[in-house]
Amino acid sequence: MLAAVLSLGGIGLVAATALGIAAKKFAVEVDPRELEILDVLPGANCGACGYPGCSGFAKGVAEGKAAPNLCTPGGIETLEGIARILGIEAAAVEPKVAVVACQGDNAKARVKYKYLGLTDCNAAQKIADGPKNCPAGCLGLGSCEMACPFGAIEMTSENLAVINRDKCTGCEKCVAVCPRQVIKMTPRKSTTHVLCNSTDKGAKIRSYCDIGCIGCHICKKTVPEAYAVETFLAKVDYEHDEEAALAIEKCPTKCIRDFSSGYPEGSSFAPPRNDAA
Amino acid sequence: MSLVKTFTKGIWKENAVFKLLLGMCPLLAVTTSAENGLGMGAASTFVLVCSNIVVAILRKLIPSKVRIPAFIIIIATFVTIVQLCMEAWVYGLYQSLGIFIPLIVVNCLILGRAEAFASKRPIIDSAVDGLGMGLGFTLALFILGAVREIFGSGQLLGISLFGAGYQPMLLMILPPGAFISLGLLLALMNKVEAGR
Amino acid sequence: MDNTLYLSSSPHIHSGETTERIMRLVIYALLPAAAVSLYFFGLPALKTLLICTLGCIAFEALANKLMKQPLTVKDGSGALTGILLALNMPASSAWWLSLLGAAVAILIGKMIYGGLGYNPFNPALVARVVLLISFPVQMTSWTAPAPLTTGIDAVTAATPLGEMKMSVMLTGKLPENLNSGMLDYFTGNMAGCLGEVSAIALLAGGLFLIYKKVITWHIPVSFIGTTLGVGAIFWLVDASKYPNPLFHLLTGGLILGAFFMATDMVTSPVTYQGMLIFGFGCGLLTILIRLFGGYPEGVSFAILLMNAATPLIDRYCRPKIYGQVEKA
Amino acid sequence: MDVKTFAGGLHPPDSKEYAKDKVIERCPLPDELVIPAAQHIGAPAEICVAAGDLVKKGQVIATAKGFVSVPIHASTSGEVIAVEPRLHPMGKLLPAVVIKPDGEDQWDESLQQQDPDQLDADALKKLIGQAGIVGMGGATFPAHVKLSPPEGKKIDTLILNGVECEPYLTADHRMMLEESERIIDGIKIVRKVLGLETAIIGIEINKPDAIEKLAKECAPHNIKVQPLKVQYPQGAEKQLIDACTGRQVPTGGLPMDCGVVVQNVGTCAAISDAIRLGRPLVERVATVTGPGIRNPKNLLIAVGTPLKHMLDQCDGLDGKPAKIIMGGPMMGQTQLSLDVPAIRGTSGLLIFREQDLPRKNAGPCIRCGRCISVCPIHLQPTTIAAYARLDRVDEAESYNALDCIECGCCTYICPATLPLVQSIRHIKGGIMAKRRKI
Repeated sequence: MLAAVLSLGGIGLVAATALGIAAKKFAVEVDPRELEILDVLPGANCGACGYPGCSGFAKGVAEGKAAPNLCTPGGIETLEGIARILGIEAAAVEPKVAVVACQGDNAKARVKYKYLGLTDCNAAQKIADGPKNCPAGCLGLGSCEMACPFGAIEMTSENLAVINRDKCTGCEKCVAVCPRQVIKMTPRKSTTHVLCNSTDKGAKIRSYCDIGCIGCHICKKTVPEAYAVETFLAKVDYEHDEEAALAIEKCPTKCIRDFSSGYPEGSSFAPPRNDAA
Repeated sequence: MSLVKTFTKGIWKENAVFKLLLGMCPLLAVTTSAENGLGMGAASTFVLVCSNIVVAILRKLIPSKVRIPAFIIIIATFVTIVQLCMEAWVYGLYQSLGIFIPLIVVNCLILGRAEAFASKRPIIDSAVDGLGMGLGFTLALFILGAVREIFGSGQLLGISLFGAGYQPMLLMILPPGAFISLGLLLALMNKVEAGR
Repeated sequence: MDNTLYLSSSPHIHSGETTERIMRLVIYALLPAAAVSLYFFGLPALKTLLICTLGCIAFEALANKLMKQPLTVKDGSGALTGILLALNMPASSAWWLSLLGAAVAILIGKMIYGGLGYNPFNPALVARVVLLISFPVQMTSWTAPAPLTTGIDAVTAATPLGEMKMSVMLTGKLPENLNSGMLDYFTGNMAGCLGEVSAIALLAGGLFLIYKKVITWHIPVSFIGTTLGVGAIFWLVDASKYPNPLFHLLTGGLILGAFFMATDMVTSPVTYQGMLIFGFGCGLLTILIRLFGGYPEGVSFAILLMNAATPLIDRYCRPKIYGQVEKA
Repeated sequence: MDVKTFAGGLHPPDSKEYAKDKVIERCPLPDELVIPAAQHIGAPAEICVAAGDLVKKGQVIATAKGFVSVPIHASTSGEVIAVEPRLHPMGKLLPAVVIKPDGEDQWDESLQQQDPDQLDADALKKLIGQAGIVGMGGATFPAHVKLSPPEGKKIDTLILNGVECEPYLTADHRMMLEESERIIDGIKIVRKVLGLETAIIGIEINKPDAIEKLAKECAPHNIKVQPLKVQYPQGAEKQLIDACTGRQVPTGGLPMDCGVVVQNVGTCAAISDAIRLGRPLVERVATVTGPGIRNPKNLLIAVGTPLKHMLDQCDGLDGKPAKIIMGGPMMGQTQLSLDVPAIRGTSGLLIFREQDLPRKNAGPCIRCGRCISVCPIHLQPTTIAAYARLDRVDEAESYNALDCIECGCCTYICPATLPLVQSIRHIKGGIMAKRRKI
C-alpha cells in the first residue's frame, strides 16, 4: 500500500516538475485579448475583413494592426464586444447589405445571343461581352450565388440574382466576383433602391429591357430631395430613404423597388424582416 | 439562460451526439443493442451530473493551470463508483459494456461540459446542464442502439420483433454498421433541421 | 428582339461520345456472361438479374425524387450497377436479398455521395460486400450449375475457391481433384456467383470493351497479370499448398472483376500509369486474400481497397507534360 | 512513305469534302469594306485616315504601334466613308475604317517591286513588317517578329505549316495546289532572312495531291516535304515541331527556344508577294463551308469583306443558321452577326444549322480519362477544370493549366459534354491575373 502510494506520488512529482519547467521554458506568449476577440467574432471565416479567417483578424486587432470595425458580418454586436475587450470607444460602422441593381431577368431583358457553355458569369462575359444586350445587367449564371459564403443569394426562376437581406452580412464576396459590377453595397436600413445599372440612353434601354431606368427624371420631379439622375440612371440618396419610396408608383418602368415589400418576382425568399429593427 | 433552456438544449439544440459529435467512442462501440445503449447512457449521465456538480462546487478553488488534471480526477472518481456499482448490481450489463465503462473517464463530452460549463457556472445550473446533456446522450445512444438492434438481430430490448423468418443483417451489429447507421441518422437529423 | 444565334467557346463539334453510350456498351459486354448464367442456373438467375436491375433503377429514381434532382436513371449507370450486382450474387438469392443489395448499391454506394461521378467506391461491390458481411450464409449458398438441358433440381455446392480454402485449412493441402475441372471452369460449369462462372463469356465481353475503346487494357492486364504472377511464385514455392495460376485465373471473380469492376471509370485512376498501379494493387491484394485471408475470394475486397487508394494514386501519377525539356 | 505524327490528339471527321476540290475563286468587292485596326496579336494599329479621304489599294490606313504590331492597308481603292467603332470578330465594337470601293481596284503607285536576291536579311525583314504580314493560320502573329530571333538564339530549322488539321477548312490545301510557286518563293525568302538551310513542309496525308505536287516542285530547292498522319491538332506549332523534328518546345517557351521557326504556307505566299510585287497583305484565301451553306467555296477575299457578302458568293444559306463560326470548328470563334468583316486571320467561315450542333447533355464527369489520353500537351483537363470550377487558382497552376493550347480535344471527346476548354481558359485568366498582382 505504502509502496504504491510512494511510487505513484513520486511519478506524479517528477512529471509535475518536468511539466512545470517545460511550461516556463517553452512558454509562448499569446495575447489573452486575442482569444477573447476570437470569441466574439462570428467565426464564419468569410475574409471580408481582408484577413485570413477570424483568428487572423483577431490577431491583427489584438496587435493593433487591424481596425476593429472591419468585421461587417458581425455587425454592431461584434464591434461592441471588441471595443469592450480593447477598452476603446465603439466607432459605429454603418451596417451594409448587398443589392443586385438589376431586374432584367430572362422574361424582361433581351439577349444578344444564346449562350452555350460554362454556367459562370465571368466565362460568359468573355464571349462577346456576355449574352445580354444590356452591357451592365445581371447575366444570371449564378457566379455570385456560388461565391456567397452565407447562402444569401439565389437565382430566380427567370435567372436573376436576388440577395436575401436577412442573410447577407455585407462581406462583399459577390461584389468581387460579378463581372458586370451590378451588385452594390448599400446601407442596411435603406430599403428603396433603383434596380438598374445601365447608363445607356432611354431609347436604347427600351430596345433591350422592359424594366431598366430610362433616365426620365420623373422620380426626381416627384421627390426632389431623394433622387439624382446621372448619365440616364437614377440614384437614391440613402439619407432620404422614406421619402424615396413615394416615387415608386410614379416610375414608368417600375425599376424602383422597396425591398420591405418583397423581392423581385420569381424569388423564393420571404419578404425581409424589418431592416430597421 | 433559464434552467429549462439549460436543460432542454442538451437534448436537442446542442445534443452531444447529433449536434456536437462528442463522445463518439462509446457511442460507436457499445450500441450493439438498445439495452447496452441505455446502460451506457445512464452511467454517463450519472457521471456527468455528479462531476458537473463537484466541478461547480470547486470551481473557485481549482487554479486554472491544473484544472484539467483536477477535472479528470473528479470524473475518474465517479466513473469508479459507477463501475463498482454496476459490477455489483447489473453484472450482465457490466460485462457487455466491458472496457467502455472505465473509458467514460476520457469521454470528451464529460470533460467538455466540465470545462465549458460547470467551471464557469453555479451548482444548480451545472447539475441541470449535466442532466440535460446526459439525457441527450442517452437518447442518442438508445436510438442508435435500437436501430442497430432492430436491423442487426431483429429485436428491440431483447424482444423479437419480426418472428423467426427474419434474417438479421449482421453488418449492423459489426463496427461498420455503427458508422453507417450514425451517418444516416445524422443525415436524417440535418434533413429534419433544414426542413424547419 | 432576341437574337437566335448561338455563341459559345470553341470547339463547336463533338465526338458524339456520351456517358449513356459508354454505359450501354458495358451492358452489352455483360450480356454473354448473363446469358451463360441463365443457361447454367435457370430461372432463379433470371429472377436475381431482374430484381437487381429494376431495383437499382427504381432506387435511383427514388433518390432523385427525394433529393429533388432531375431524373438521372436515363444515363444507364443505375442499370449497369444492377446487372453487375446480380452477376455478383449467388443464383439462389432470395428476392429480399437482391432488393436490399440494390438499395445499398444505389443509396449508400452512390447517391449519398452525389450520384454518378462522385462515388468513391464501386456501388455494386459495396453492396456485395455489405451483403457478404451481413448475410454470410445466404451469400455463400452456391447452387451447383444445372444446365437447362439436364432438368435436375438445384443442389448446393461449394465454389472451387471455397473447396480449396477448406481443404487447405483442414489438411494443409490442396484438394486432390483441383485441376481436373479446368475446362468446366473455363466454360462456367461450376458453382459460384451468377456472372463469375464463365471465363470465356467474360473474356469475350472484356475484349469487346477494349475493342470499342470503352476501357483500356491497362487495368485488366496489370490486375490479372499480377494475380497470375504472384500466384505463380507461390505455386512454384509449394505446389501442394498453393494452386497453380490457371486455377486462380479461371475460378472466382477475377475476370469479372478485372474487366468490369476494377475498370469502373468513376472509381479508378484516370492516368495510364495510375491504372497500372491500381491493377497491380488489386492483383496483389486479391492473391493475398485468397491464399491467406479469412474469405476464400478476395477480388471484391481488393478492388474496394484500391478504390479507396484511387485519389492518392491520382495525386501522384501525372503524365509527363509536353515541353518539360531543357531549353536549347 | 515515312509518315510522322505526335503523341496524343485525336482524329475528328475532317469534313473537307465540302470544299477541297473547289478551285480558289476571286470574290468580287462588296459595297462597303470594314477594315478594323486590330487584326493581329499585339498592339492594334493606329488609324491615320479620316472620313472623306481617297485611298488606293495597298495604301497604309493605320500605322504600326510598337515592335509587335503591323500597319493595316486599304484592301481596294475608294473613299473612306467612316472611321468609327464597328462590330469586330471578337464580338466587340472596335475602331475600323469603312471604305466604299470605287470599282477601279487600283494599286498604290508608290509600291515597289523588289528582287529578294539583291536585298539583305534586315531589309527583307523590314519590308515584311511594312507589308503587314501576319501568321495566316489564324494566330495572326506578326511575321517579322517571328523572323527576328533575339541575339544568341540559334535557329536551324524552318517548318512550314501545311497541315490544316482543322476540319472543314481547305484554304491552305488549295493554296498549296494552286499557288505552290509563290509558296516556294516565300520559303526561300524566309530561309534567307533566317540564314538557314533546312526547311520542312509538314502536310497531312489526307492531302495526297498537295504532297505529291509540292514534293516534286520542292526537290530542286532543297525543301523537304514531310507527310504527317491525320491527327488533330497537328497544325498547332508545338505539335507540328514535335511531329516533324521530334523536338519539344520547352514549357512556357517559344518555338525558337528549340531552334525552330514555324510559318504557315499562306504566310509564305504573302511574303513572296510583299517582296517581289511590293504588295502588302490586303487579301487572303478563306474557305466558306459547312452544312449550312448551299455551295461551299474557297474564296480569295479582300480584307474587310463582310461575311454576308462572302456567303452571297456561295449561293447563300441552306436553312436557318444557328452558329456562325469564323475559323475552324475546333478553335474558331462564334460570331454575333453576318455583318462582321473577314480579317487577315480569317481562314474560313463555317455555318452550322440547329441540327448540325452537337447534342448537349452535360452531366457529371465520370472520370473516364479520355480527355487525358487525347490531350496533346498531356495535361489532365478534367482535374484542371474541376479546380477551375472552384476557382482554386494555385492548384490549377500546379497542374500546368498555363501550358494548355486550347485546342479543344478534351471538350470534343468528353462523354459528359463538359466545357473543359472554357473552364481551363477561365482559370488561365485567373492565374495570369494573380501573376500580375504579385
